[in-house]
Amino acid sequence: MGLREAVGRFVFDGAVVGLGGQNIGRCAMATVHEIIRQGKRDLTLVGCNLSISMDLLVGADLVRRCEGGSGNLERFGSTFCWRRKVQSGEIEMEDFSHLGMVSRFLAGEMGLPFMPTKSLLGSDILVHKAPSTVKKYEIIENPWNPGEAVVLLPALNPDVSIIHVQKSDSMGNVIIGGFTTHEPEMVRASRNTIVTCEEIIESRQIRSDPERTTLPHIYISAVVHQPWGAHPTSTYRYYDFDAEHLRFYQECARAGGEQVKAYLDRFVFGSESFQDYLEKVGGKERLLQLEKAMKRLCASKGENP
Amino acid sequence: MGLREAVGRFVFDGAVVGLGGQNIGRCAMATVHEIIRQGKRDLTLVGCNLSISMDLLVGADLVRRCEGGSGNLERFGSTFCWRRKVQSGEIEMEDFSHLGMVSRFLAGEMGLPFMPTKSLLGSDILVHKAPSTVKKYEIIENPWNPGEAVVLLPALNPDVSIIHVQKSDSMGNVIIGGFTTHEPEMVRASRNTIVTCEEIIESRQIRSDPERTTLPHIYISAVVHQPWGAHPTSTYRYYDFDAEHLRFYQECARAGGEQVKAYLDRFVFGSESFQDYLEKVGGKERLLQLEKAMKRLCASKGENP
Amino acid sequence: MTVGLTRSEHGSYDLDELMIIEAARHIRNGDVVMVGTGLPMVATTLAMKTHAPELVAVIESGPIDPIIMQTPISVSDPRAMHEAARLGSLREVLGCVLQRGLVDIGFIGGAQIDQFGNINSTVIGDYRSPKVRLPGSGGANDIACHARRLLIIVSHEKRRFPLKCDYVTSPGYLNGPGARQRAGLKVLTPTITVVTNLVVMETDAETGLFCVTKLMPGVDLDAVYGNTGFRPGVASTLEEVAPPSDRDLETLREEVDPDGVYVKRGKSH
Amino acid sequence: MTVGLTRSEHGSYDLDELMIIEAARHIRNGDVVMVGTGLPMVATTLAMKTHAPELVAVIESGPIDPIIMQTPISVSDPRAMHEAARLGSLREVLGCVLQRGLVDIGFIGGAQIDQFGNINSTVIGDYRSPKVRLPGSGGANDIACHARRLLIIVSHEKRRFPLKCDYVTSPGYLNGPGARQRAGLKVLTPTITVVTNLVVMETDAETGLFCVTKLMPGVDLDAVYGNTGFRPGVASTLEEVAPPSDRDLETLREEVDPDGVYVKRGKSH
Repeated sequence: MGLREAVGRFVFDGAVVGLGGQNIGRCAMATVHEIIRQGKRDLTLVGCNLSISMDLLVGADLVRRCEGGSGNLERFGSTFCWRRKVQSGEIEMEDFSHLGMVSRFLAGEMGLPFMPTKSLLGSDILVHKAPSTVKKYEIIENPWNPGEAVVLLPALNPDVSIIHVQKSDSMGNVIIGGFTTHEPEMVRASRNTIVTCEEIIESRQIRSDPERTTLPHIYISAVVHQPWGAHPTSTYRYYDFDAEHLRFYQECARAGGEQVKAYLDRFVFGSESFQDYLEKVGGKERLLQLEKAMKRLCASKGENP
Repeated sequence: MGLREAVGRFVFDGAVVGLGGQNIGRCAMATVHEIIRQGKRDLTLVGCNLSISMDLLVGADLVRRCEGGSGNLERFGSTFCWRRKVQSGEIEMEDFSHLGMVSRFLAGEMGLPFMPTKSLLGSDILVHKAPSTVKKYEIIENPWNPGEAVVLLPALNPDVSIIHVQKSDSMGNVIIGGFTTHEPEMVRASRNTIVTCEEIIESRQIRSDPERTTLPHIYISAVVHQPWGAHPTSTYRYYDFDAEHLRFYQECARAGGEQVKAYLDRFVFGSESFQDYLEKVGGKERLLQLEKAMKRLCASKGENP
Repeated sequence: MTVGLTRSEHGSYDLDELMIIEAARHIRNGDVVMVGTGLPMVATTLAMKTHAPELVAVIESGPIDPIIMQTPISVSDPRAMHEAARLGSLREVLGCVLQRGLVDIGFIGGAQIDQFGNINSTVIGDYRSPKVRLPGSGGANDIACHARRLLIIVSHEKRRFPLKCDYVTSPGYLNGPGARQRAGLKVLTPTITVVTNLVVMETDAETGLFCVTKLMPGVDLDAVYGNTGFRPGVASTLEEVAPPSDRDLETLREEVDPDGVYVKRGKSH
Repeated sequence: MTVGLTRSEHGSYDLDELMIIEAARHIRNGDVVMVGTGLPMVATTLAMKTHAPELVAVIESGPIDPIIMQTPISVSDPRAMHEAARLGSLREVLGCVLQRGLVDIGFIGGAQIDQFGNINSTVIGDYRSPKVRLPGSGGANDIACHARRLLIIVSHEKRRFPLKCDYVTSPGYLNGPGARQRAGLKVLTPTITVVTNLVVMETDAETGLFCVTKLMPGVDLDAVYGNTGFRPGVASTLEEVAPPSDRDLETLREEVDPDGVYVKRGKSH
């Protein structure tokens, strides 16, 4: 299945979309581009740290609501499209903490209606909620320690999650390298998951070392081979983030309006595929620099390839 | 730290002891022998499937209570010492399901007071409880679906867990091969954990492939190099279970009384260390057969070593 | 080798063999199958090697989608782990697959099965002072709560089929229609199928009671009634269990259980 | 290289450098340190390379005990992952380490810090129609709830220290003594330490209010009062922040932040 077909089949208007990656690492950018090209709208985006993948979808006016722990690109600044539209009230943001969000995915993956947490207590995260939220949380008393408050958070089961990973076989047995953030819980909680990957490996390789598999195929709806699919964010052991392009995107996003439109026109709508986009951001030469930068980082630490 | 010191330091009379392994795989038998030699008593044993490690401790009269999902050795039969003493009321058993138990460890490892589950509802597991249990569970209504019952189970944080694994470095960065059962949750929930392992590997090896680490050192109190430490149960990729010795143990356990005492005298009290025991059960020759049996199984499937 | 078996020749296979083969038929290709050891593993392995090569076995100790070559004797047997797609944890299997609602069919067993498909694997007699203490739930309660279809393979003996279990370890329809919903269970009307050496019985989703749907060759309803502690209903379309194919018998005897550890053999073998 | 610094020579280092160095001193060898990026990562890396080689850093995206060679710019930066003891998940770090109660010291930051050590990183102005929407909690709320000690490194500006936060993202002592317990938090009296370029302030466990414990060289209390929106108490043993050692300054400048990305340099460099 190609990315076009996968997005066509599993992402729909109004869907709750789980975003993999975090900050400047392993955001599923190729799939985000395809969602924008297909104009899937009224999306609710969920994740822990919502980063450039979220901001681009918000910039393309496809988002109604976000639920997450944070929106930012750390040292590269805010997620500016998101910030602007939250400030203007054009989109709503439902705030949790990162542990709160992963707890909600944990409930979702375990088939439970809610998950307790001891975070959030006493904070304004429990005081305020987004306009369309019906019931953000419940506080109950710990039955084993009367008088002690415990927060319950509702399970979150995305309609579809999108993640970019290092390796998968064609069945969808996925290997994530480096940090996995909230992805294992989010994916197992999702009704469908679209995976893009740097490499398709043989199932034989998966089955000869099954402890290594991060997510088995039963959770995966589509696997698409898309090298560099996280650009301009990094993929651990494959390539570093592209600071230059990130800065360029941030300039556009901060300016907003025409500049965001121009970015989208040039890089997303103006590209037939993610391959086209990669050519536009510098092609082979630029990509090899990013690859080298990562290899250098890994080699200097004597890491396995 | 040797096993003698580790058990002396972390296992105490009245302790709640988490048992790793399951059925005929990776039971921490070397540590169990040492606990018996040191006569730590009034133990509460917890785990999912409680198997020969539990039965031997019960046979040695060191156990007051068990909490688990099952007591048996599958095709090798019941855990006979346990069965006899539960029937006579000499020890108490608090019954949960396996998911119930791992949910309790999950609460424990997450620093939560309880964990919801949708198992157990309607069953007699919620009707009956062991005499000394104060509050086995609570049923609440799902705040997001009024009228729907959800079970809450109390967190379980063992005083000390004992596991036998394939590899660890000397800091306690542990690699478990094959199934991990309830061990990740149980160990992370425990105040202390004693690890015995087939191989001590270099920390460099751990740190060059950190996705492989099952449990990082922050959860581990003591690591002891003890090859064959799970005998007569199996250690995946190292040696198969010893059906002959298991059958012999089961005969003694089924007979009870003098025969259990004789087993303990000969194999546990009569051994200075687990090395002595290994000599008694057949020494190098027997062990190499078990190793060969496992290698044959792995090789036939083209597995990585 | 057994060739051209017909109804009248069923002496050439044993009903214990047909019981396994009939159970295996309930597994559909592509099903996610929650399986323990013993006869369920034999039936699952047989299905995998015959009509359901794409079934996904999940085993509670952690293996997801292993390729089972030879029947393992334990859920912690290395034989249950080979060439898995993932070797994980009990939480992943019982939590993120089973309780998550992804299991199509789960096997359970027990010492007592009552008219509502409730199962006891905990105690015979009183819980506090049991006559016989049995192993307990293991994952059985979880499977009975969360799998959409339940499959029980058991030798047909009267004491195994009491009107009411001494202790309900694993919920069937509890005390009747609507009881699962009232209890809070998520799967409201599981299909519970018992395959014995006499009969195939299935719970009726409306009454929660067992109905005989098929009889083993040569077995009549009286034999079932005489060996069952409750009176099961009878399906309007009562059938006879189809005899085993050559391939089923051969695969069972030569690949799945070559040493005859689990299944009694028919005479012709 | 800077040699033989004394109080009067503190022009040869910058107070921004001393702020980092002083913060690093609060990390003890062996501490489990929950750290994000930016200045906290700089201070942690410095501590690791000087007096606390056995500190165990945990980073919310999944790394446990990485060896940090060069300051990473993001929690998802590969530079935050190298030679970790374990590369895991957010749940493992925020759930099984932090909420589990294993973190000795956690860093947080925010746009506003009030007199009770509450922190705002969510909005300036009204939540529903914010003047400025900030990133939100991230893991900060979790850290503030569960770490035994909290460390905040921040440039001292009056607007950062209001009497009351516009929005409490991360709980300090909330509205005063006992409030954390009433709210249900598990850590009742965390030590909250703010290190700025003017001052070190620490919450008093009895009142929940900040007290000045140390002043930066050349800074007096009036400078603190003038730049703080609330009036902190003063510790009975008010000290001056010790000047940096040669080793601290060298390590910071040459190994931790060699490109001067994070920390302003003193003149002598």
